[in-house]
Amino acid sequence: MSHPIEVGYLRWIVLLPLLGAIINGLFGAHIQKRLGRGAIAAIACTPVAIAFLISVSAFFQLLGLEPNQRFLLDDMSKWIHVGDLKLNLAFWVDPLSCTLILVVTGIGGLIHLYSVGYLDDEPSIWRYFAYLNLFTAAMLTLVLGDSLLVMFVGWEGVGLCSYALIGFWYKDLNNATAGSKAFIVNRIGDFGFVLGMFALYWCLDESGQGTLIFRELAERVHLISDQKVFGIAAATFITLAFFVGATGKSAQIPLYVWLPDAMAGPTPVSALIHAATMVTAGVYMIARMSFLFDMAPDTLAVIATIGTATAFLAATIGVAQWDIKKVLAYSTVSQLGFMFIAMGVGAYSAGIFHLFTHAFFKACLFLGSGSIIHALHHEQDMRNMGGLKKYMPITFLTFFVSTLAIAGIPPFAGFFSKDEILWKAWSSPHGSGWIWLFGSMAAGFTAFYMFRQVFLTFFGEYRGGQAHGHGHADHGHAADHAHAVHGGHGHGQEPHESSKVITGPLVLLALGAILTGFLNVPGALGGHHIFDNWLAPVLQAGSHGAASPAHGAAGAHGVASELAADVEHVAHSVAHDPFEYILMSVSVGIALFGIFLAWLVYEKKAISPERFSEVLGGVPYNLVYNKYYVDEVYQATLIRGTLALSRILSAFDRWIIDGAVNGAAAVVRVVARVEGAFDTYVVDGAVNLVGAVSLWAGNRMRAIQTGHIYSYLYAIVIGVAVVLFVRLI
Amino acid sequence: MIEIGLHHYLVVSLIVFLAGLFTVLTRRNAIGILMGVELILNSANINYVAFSRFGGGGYDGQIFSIFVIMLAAAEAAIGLAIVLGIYRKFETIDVEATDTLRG
Amino acid sequence: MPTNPLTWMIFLPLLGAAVILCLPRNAHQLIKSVAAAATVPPLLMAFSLFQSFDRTIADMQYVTKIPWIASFNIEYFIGVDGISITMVLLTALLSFICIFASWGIEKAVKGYFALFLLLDTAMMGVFCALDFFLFFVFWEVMLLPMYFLIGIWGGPRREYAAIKFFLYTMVGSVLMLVVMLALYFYNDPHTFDLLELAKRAPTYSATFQRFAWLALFIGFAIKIPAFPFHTWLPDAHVEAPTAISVILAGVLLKMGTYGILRINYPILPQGTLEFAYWCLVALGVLNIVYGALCAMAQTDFKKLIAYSSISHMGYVMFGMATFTSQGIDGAVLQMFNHGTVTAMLFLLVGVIYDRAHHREINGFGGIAGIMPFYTGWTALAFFAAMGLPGLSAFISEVLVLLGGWRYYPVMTLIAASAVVLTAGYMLWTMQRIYLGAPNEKYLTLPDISAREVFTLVPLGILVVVLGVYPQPILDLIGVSLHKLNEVVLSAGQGGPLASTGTPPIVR
Amino acid sequence: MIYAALFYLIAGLTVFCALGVALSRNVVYSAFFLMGALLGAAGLYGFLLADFVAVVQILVYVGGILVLTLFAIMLTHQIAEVEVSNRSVGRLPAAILVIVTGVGMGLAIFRAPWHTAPSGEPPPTTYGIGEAFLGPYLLPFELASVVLLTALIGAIVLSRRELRD
Repeated sequence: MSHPIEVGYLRWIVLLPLLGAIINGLFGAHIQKRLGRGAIAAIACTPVAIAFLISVSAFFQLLGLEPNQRFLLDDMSKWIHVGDLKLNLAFWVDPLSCTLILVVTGIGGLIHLYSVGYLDDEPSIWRYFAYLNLFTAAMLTLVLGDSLLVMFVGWEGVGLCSYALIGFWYKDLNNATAGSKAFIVNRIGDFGFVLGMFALYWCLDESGQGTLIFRELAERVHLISDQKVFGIAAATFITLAFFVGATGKSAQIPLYVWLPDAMAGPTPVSALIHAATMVTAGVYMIARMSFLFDMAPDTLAVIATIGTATAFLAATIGVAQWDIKKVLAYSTVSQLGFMFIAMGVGAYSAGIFHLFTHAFFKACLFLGSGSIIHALHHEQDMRNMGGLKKYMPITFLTFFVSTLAIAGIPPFAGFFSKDEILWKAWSSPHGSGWIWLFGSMAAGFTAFYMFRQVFLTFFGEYRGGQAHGHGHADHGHAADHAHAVHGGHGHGQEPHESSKVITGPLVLLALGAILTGFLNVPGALGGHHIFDNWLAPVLQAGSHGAASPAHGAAGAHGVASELAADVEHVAHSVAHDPFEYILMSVSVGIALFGIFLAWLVYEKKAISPERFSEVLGGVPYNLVYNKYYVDEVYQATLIRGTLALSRILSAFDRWIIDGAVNGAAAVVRVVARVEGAFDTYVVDGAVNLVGAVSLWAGNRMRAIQTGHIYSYLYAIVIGVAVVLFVRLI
Repeated sequence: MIEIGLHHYLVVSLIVFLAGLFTVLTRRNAIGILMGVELILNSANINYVAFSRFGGGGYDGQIFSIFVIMLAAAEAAIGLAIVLGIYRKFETIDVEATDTLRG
Repeated sequence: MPTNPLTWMIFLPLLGAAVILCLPRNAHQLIKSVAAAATVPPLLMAFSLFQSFDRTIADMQYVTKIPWIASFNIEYFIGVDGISITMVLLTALLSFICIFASWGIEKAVKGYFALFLLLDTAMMGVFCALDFFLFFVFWEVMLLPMYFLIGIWGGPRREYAAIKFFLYTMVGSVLMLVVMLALYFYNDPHTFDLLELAKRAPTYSATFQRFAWLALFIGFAIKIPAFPFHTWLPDAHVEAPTAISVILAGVLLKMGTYGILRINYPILPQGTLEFAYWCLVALGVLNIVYGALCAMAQTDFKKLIAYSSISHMGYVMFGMATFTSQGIDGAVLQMFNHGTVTAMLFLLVGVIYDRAHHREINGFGGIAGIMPFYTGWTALAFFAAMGLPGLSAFISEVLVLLGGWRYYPVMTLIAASAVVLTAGYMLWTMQRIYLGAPNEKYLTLPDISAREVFTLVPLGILVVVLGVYPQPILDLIGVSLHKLNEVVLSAGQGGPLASTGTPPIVR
Repeated sequence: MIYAALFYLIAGLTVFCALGVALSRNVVYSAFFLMGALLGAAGLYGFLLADFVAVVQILVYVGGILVLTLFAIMLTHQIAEVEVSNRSVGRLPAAILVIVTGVGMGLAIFRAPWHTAPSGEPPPTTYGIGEAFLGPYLLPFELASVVLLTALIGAIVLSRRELRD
């Protein structure tokens, strides 16, 4: 890889949101009191907006470079220099990270804006925005970090912010618990991440080339090809460890359990963190190190399998949820599964593309559901909704568009990205028919439950009104304010469309859900793989990237022509398999069938849901309804087990170890006591006897001491006389 | 009449001593007791000087007697001061009344 | 007048103690002011020391060497190198802070502050001493004030805790004394000079090294405290007053690991290589995991922090035995970072204890809504203790684990799993005390006071700054530790481990 | 002959005065008897050719100690009470004891084989004593002066009224 171009402005992408977080975090309470909520919102939103602009300019700077030269570096300072380990605080931008920062700052900015409207009844909004800005900074660090350790800083940082934001309404202990759960599960993933990092470093160090900097890793990674760790190939071990990290962050089996619970956070948080950005970090990380994963086909197989299983199982769970956000949560897990399928079959750019489109439509869905929840005063149960289409037209329209996108209906974004993945799952050498089959079925389930949601929420009659109080109880903290702010909108009244601050981002995101798909229209449909080619310089290292584009600088100006020029060479390098069209139609067909079924059950009511579950059979339905009891199993085994172990060890500590110490002390004490008794009664007895005798004698003899001089004189004289006579006689 | 010899002096000294002893034993007046002590000291001095004269020992006996006189002076000064103190404290110098040191 | 700043740093507090002894018993304010004044100059000197310390050489700096008890060749020999400089800085800082943390002491104020300053002198002396005898003297002097500070100003079971602490440490001292004398008489001419003793390391027989190493190790392990010699710590912490807990965890525990680095490593390098795996790596990892699991089961807030200390000190033991630059630097950095982080934690426990008069974790709830600023500080300290990036402990723990992987991957695996446990008990505690609905009983608790914030601010700044930019400390310690590592590893070349090649011990 | 008569006279005076000290009912009388006894003793010293000691005896004892004693008597007793002040009790046991002791001592005097040297003419005593004090007895001499000083100070301290109270 060529030398990077040093630029000084990348740091501001990270530092500005961080600055916003610091200002709001330290002084937010005062600012809010003095200057009002508007100032807080401005302090929070402006840095993200500027960061977005900087990202865009970075994008254009990259675009102005040759594809192989697209690499900007901002080296801030030394960070950790110990021995051979030399890490700097440095940020870099290449096409891959550029895509991500655009998503993070762009969608992140929209969600910041949306939050202003959504949290208009939140008393300590400064805290919220401080967390949100901090999250943005951490996520950007994750994406921009030029070494694994800097990435890890962001990696853990987003986990922390996720914890803080899930537990934002901490006065309800359930929210706090959900936050802790998210953090701890993420930590299990982090554990894998660090192990992978250590193993990678020392494997390279064997040849004196230890490093954690991505661009050096890419050059030196071949050095580990014949090394072994714990008896398995080093590359396999390292990638598996990193994959553990990815499953934690990106909510894959078996570590996905935290994500549905994470819906306890405010809805914009769910949209930003638990749909668009943070959860995709695992995907990004694998793509970032695609050069390494390419060396470990075994790992890729594991990833594909896990991804497929996650996509399928989460989709089935989504079918039986009633909470509007839980449905979306499982849908997110499922979509992440698709991305991992892409990673697992080596179609990195397809995965990133799905990440990209998913960010738009899933954010839109979450924000739409947030709009509904906001309008219904924190009502989240879909059984209490219905008929909202006519009250909230904009929300409905955007939600519906995004639903079509996620269901994979052409020409919406999700169709292109998901279909690309399914096609690669079939056609890639790492893929297989099974992956395609389960993936398609998952897509069908997705279509079903998403439309189930649409029908339940927007169609039919409004079933709410009586249950408002219930909704309030869920978020007691906000209840007072809800009444104050929505003064003209009391109980029993009809819901109404949200404010422009909320609908604006919805519209923009929906536009994204429609349009982004066209960035990567597959060749089979006459497209140019613009997106694939944009990422090609980064992801080409493996065998599955597009063929290396070897062309001179395109003199053309403007994004479209520039991109088009890049693409030219590879667009049709893969021959069109007729099978691609068949698969495409089949998957669209499955999706349409899912939608039809949902329509039958929830709109036409030809089949009652109860009947439906009966048809499905009690056991599978219960299994799905209860999320396969995974949480319960974890609770019973891992958590209980750990706690029991900790109690046992603590008791061991208290009774055995400390007991041994105290026991030794007790033995010493017993010995001492025996000795003490001897001392008291024998030795001391003798001493005391002497004392007693002296005392007795003293008492007796004290009579002699009269205090009269003459009595002493008598004694003296008598004594002298006696001595005298004794001497004389 | 025999020559005045050592024994004469010793007898005088003995009588003075016994008188002093008797004084010390019978007086209840502190000053009286002190006077008895002075008599005893004088009898010792007579002995010293007599032994010095008849023992042929040069000046040693006389020097000792001078030391004794010196000590007697010191003793008298201290003793009388104490007596005065006792008198102030107890309003009497009767040694029977001053038995604070009784065991 | 002595010109060596170290001498001043050691004895100024003692001077302060003497002045306090001359003050009237009831002049509380004056006594406290004098105590504070006695800790300020050492702190300022520590700053200038930090500025002027030569980072490019591994030798001792600021050396003073004058005969003390000439007939036994005992010297007043002090100096600092990269290993001890951080500890000196930490001691100066924590002593200063703890004076203010003790501001609320009402019982026998005069005695308390006099003993505290005496303790300060002893601690500083231990870290500066380069004569084994001097080291031992300071080590023992430290015991006495500690015993009284726990035994008089402590909690309900203070006598038990104080005696336990005293006896445990005395056992260690006896072993150290034996080794000290053994080293003294083993060498001819007899000497207590640690540098001289290290120079003669190749002449010690293998058996001698083994016995001496183990005896010294047990002596130091009690102080660290390493499993299974750790049970004095929770008791001592629970009973000790806040400031003493801070000193205990912040400085005293470091003396164990410092002693190993200062004495065991250079003087008995072959013993070090031989026992590193079982005594340092295995016990260190056991400390990490065991401490974390025990912490999870505690219901006393302070006891929990005490066990977390045990866990975190495990990283130091593990790191120093990795024999990589990263690991050993990480270990010393962790000594410093643990000092600041755990000091914060104990100060924070003290804050809530002063208000609620109990430390039962399950007896709180929703404190965040009542004392928001206090909770903010606690969150910072908790996250630092969890090793979150951007905060100081992260750097040191990552370095230790990174270094550990080279020779002991399995152990690293086990040790790294503790990050999950640590997050578990920390967050669980956080949740039980601070989150949830506010406890009705404590609605009126006042938030953290300015004085308490004052004690926390320097630590908080250090935690954040060293988390973002650890290089100043790494520069400080790097050269000396590199040399020490080389010394130990090269001793393996001629010793029984010469044949094993690059990794000294892989089992 | 005159020499012997003079000796008996002085010795008798001394004995008489000593007995007077012992037996007198009045402490003032006792004091004056004491003076007589001391003068007698001084006379005896003269007989023994110890002229310096005799002079010291008169100066110190008669001029110093006795005057002191009289002062003490005056300070502690009003003149009116002089008659009853010199109480003396238990004379019988004291007399028995004194006689017994006297007998014992008398026996000792006459039984002991006293070493007597030929009594040559001694040189002038003042000169010799002065030599001895500044020669072999220098240290005791100086010590004696210290003792006297101490006694002086002690006496003053003891009799200071404010300290006693």
